[in-house]
Amino acid sequence: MWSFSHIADFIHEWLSSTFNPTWTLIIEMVIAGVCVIGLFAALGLVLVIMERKVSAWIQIRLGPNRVGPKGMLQSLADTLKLLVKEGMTPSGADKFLFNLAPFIAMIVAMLLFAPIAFAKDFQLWDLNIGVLYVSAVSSIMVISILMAGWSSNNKYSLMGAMRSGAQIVSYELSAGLSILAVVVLTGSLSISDIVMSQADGWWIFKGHIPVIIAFIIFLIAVTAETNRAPFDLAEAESELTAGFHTEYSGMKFALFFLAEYMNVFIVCAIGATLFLGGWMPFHIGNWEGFNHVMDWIPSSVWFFGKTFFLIFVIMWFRWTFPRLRIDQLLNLEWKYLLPISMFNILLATLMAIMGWHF
Amino acid sequence: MYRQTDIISDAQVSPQEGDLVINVGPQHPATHGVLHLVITLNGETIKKVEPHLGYIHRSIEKMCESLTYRQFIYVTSRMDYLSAHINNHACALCVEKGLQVEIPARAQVIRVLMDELTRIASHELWWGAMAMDLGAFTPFFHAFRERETINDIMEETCGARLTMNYMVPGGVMQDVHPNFQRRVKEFIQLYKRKIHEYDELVTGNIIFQNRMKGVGYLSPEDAVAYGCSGPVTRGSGVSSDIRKIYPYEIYDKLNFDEVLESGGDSFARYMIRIREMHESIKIIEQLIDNIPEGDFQAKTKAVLKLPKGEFYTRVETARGELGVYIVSEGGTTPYRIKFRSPGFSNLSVLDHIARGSKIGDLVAMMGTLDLVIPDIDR
Amino acid sequence: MFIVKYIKDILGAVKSLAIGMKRTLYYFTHHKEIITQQYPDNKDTLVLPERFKGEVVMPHNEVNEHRCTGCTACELACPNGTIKVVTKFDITPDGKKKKAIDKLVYHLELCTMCNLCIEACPSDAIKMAQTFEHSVYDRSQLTKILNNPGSKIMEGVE
Amino acid sequence: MTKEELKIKIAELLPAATLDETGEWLNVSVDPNDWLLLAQQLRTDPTLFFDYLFCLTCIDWKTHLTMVYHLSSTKHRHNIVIKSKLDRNKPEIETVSAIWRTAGFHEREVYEMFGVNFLNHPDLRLLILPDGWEGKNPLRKDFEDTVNMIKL
Repeated sequence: MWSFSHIADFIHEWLSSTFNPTWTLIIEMVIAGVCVIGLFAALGLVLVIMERKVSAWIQIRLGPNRVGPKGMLQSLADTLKLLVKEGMTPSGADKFLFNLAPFIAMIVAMLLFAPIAFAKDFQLWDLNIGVLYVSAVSSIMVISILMAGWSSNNKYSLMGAMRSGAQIVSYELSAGLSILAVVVLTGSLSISDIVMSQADGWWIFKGHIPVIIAFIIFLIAVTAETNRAPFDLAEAESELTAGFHTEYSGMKFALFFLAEYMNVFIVCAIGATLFLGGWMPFHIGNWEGFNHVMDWIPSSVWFFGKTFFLIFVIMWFRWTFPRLRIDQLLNLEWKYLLPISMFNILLATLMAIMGWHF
Repeated sequence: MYRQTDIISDAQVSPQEGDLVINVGPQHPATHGVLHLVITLNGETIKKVEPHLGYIHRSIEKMCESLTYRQFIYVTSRMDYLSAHINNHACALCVEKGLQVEIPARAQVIRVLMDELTRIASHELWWGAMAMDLGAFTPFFHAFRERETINDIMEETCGARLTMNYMVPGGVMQDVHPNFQRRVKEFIQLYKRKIHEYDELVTGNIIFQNRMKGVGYLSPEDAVAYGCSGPVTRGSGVSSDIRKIYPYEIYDKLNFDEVLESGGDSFARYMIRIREMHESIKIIEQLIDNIPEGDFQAKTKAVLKLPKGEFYTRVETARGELGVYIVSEGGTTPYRIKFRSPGFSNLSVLDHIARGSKIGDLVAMMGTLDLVIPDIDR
Repeated sequence: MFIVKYIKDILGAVKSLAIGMKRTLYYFTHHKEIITQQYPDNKDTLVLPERFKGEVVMPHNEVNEHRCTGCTACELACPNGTIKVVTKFDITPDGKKKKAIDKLVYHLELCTMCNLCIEACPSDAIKMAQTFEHSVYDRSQLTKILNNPGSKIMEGVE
Repeated sequence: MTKEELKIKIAELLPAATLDETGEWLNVSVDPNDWLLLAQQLRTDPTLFFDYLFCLTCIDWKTHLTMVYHLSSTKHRHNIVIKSKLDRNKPEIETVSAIWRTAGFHEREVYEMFGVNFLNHPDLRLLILPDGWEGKNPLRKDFEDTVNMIKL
């Protein structure tokens, strides 16, 4: 069958038979790197146009419709514009940190691609602590924001960065705890194990109320973690003009922009993997015919379909809600999400011990 | 619920170590124009707000001193450009008061209809911009759908969308367009079909309510002392609708309520404007089928000369009380003209209500004060 | 009780958010509600109302005659000095001198479209046109002469 | 209170004031030195209770300046106009910003536009005009802007 895992296996076999193992490893790493960067660029373009179209339709507008068929090449034109734009550095800025910050944001986003299972048997690095790795690395993101805010020598940027620091540190907790609910039920931190455990049904269906609650909390928490509206206090356009990236322009700004969308993609991919079965097709009990049809759809389509659905939900949030205030944001986390997710994890543990899930 | 921390007194706002002074504006997404605020912050908490004006000051008062009584009206459209009709109306009324001409009934009804349509259009735009200040972008576009309908009606009858110059001393410049009644009725239909969406999208939203309730409290005494007017005072429970207190044109014959809320916070001011739109629709519904026949303009001389004296009119614009004060020396141009603009006084209260709240709230308060910068600067 | 209020708060909040999301989903899926006008593309179908104030023009008939007597009423009515009437003296066939316009200079860049000149004109010589695409590369192109070269006043207009 | 009643009341409070009732509202002309005292009484007297200063401006009569205060009462709904003649070369009057807070803002505008010096004003700085405009008063009749005036 024509699938990603076959291609990967074929390349691996061919390389192994042609080169010695060291060279094979090096070449495979290069290919993986190129693929990730390519995916990065492609996803960036797709997500930007998707956001613009979603916002346009919600706002009873047409959205971009001039460049390319139905405006689909608009984000390419935007990228070109950002590439040729002058990247300015304010005179009072800490130049080293100012220039470093967007790259850190980018590198963090790239690192997060490693453990994600894009399709059946198609994963860059199936490490045994995949989930832990994702939540650990994604919190480095805040460093780049703090760095950008501090080094810009701009009061708006600094305030945006400080807000973002408080926000991400808080929301890491409930995001982690809601991930933990699934980990407890699966009994493994490995992404591939978590996906395999959903072969007979996705966790959102198997896990009853605790997983549904965990899923909702996960969605809210990751929206906050990626600095998306209604939790976009780090940017807060109407309050802080553009928050931490006020002083950035040109390609450096584009890197921040891209990193934001990549983070959205990654958290949605993790959400899809943990709660919606990753690349696992949708099966209903004993309906053999239906299940066969579902199996026939390639696993990568399942994965990307679920991920893009979650991305749509996050965009839908953004274009519906007003922004929270900083104290309300922290109230929501510490008074609502955290207690609920702690209680929820107790419930999930109880369920796992008693074997109440399907 | 969140309560604004105690209002900080002047003595406590002397600059201290660790205070952050930020320039909000003159180019800033939340100031909707060229308002410049210098805010002193302690962390996220505002200690002082100091407005700096003048970025769009055109000295309209001085300009009007060299324009005749027919000519100066068009300039006033450029003050509060969202209430252009009402501004023109105030000036026309003031000149008529000096000339002592009787305005035909038809012209009066047309004027009131236009005023109320303008008021709705202004509140629609405010609603969208206010939601945008709070970070919700979608309502802005939804508000424009209704507002554009009104603008189309204006364009058809007055020939322009924003600065119409439709009111002239003695009546209105042209008769209403034959399609006017039909299109206004269509607009009322559209409005009634869509207005519940405003509540769904914004008013009922829990985030929005938490952002607005208990924020920017303005007591009734302070509202009067700071010379506020319009929805800002009525949000504090002070009756201040000029249309009710000192009725002009045919407002005393119309059946509508003065909208009052007792909260005094941002949410009360928000609700006032939403409910005012309903009242305006009520007025339009009463009048649209009852436009009397007759002249649309009284006969006036080609060159208007006001007798020596002083004339003052007060009207209710979408933002509050607009006063036009003409000092005449008997010539064809005003000797001195003063526009008492609602935004100027409403802005002065911002420092008072913003102290002790967060930056995000400052933006919300500016939204509920509904500041139009050319109106403040004139 | 505290916990009941806590849960009620959460449910109420979720409900209010869901109502808003339902509304935006409606617009996301109903593309017929889109109100965007695609301006340069719809030029052919774009009809401006006949009262729209675009610029001042002076209509001429087929034999290049206008109705302007050169009375300068429009010049006096204009608040910004937009209109300047330059007059000359024609010699009528019976040998009398008659005042007529040489040029009616109109500064579009100063015009605020207030319609006062049209109101003031006693012989309906000028009117508002519905054009609105006025941008040009050179400011001097905005200064226009309204009467056509060689045009004359219509018979019978005083 | 009607115009007549107001007239009697004001005459009681300040016999030196000149009353003029030709206009829509009662016009009271006071000496700048009497103004602060009268203002306090207008604001506090329960039968007058003028709590709403809705317009504060100045007129340049070329020979002198006139401060004009339009007052209204939110309780009794009556209006009054107070005028005070100032010397054009050295215009000075007591501030009323402690009585009506809104005057603080309006007086700053009059200060920069007409050059009226408000004594004891807590914050008498330029509000609208940019720094460096002190001494030039745009709304006075003899002001000429050599830079921005467009001559056709």
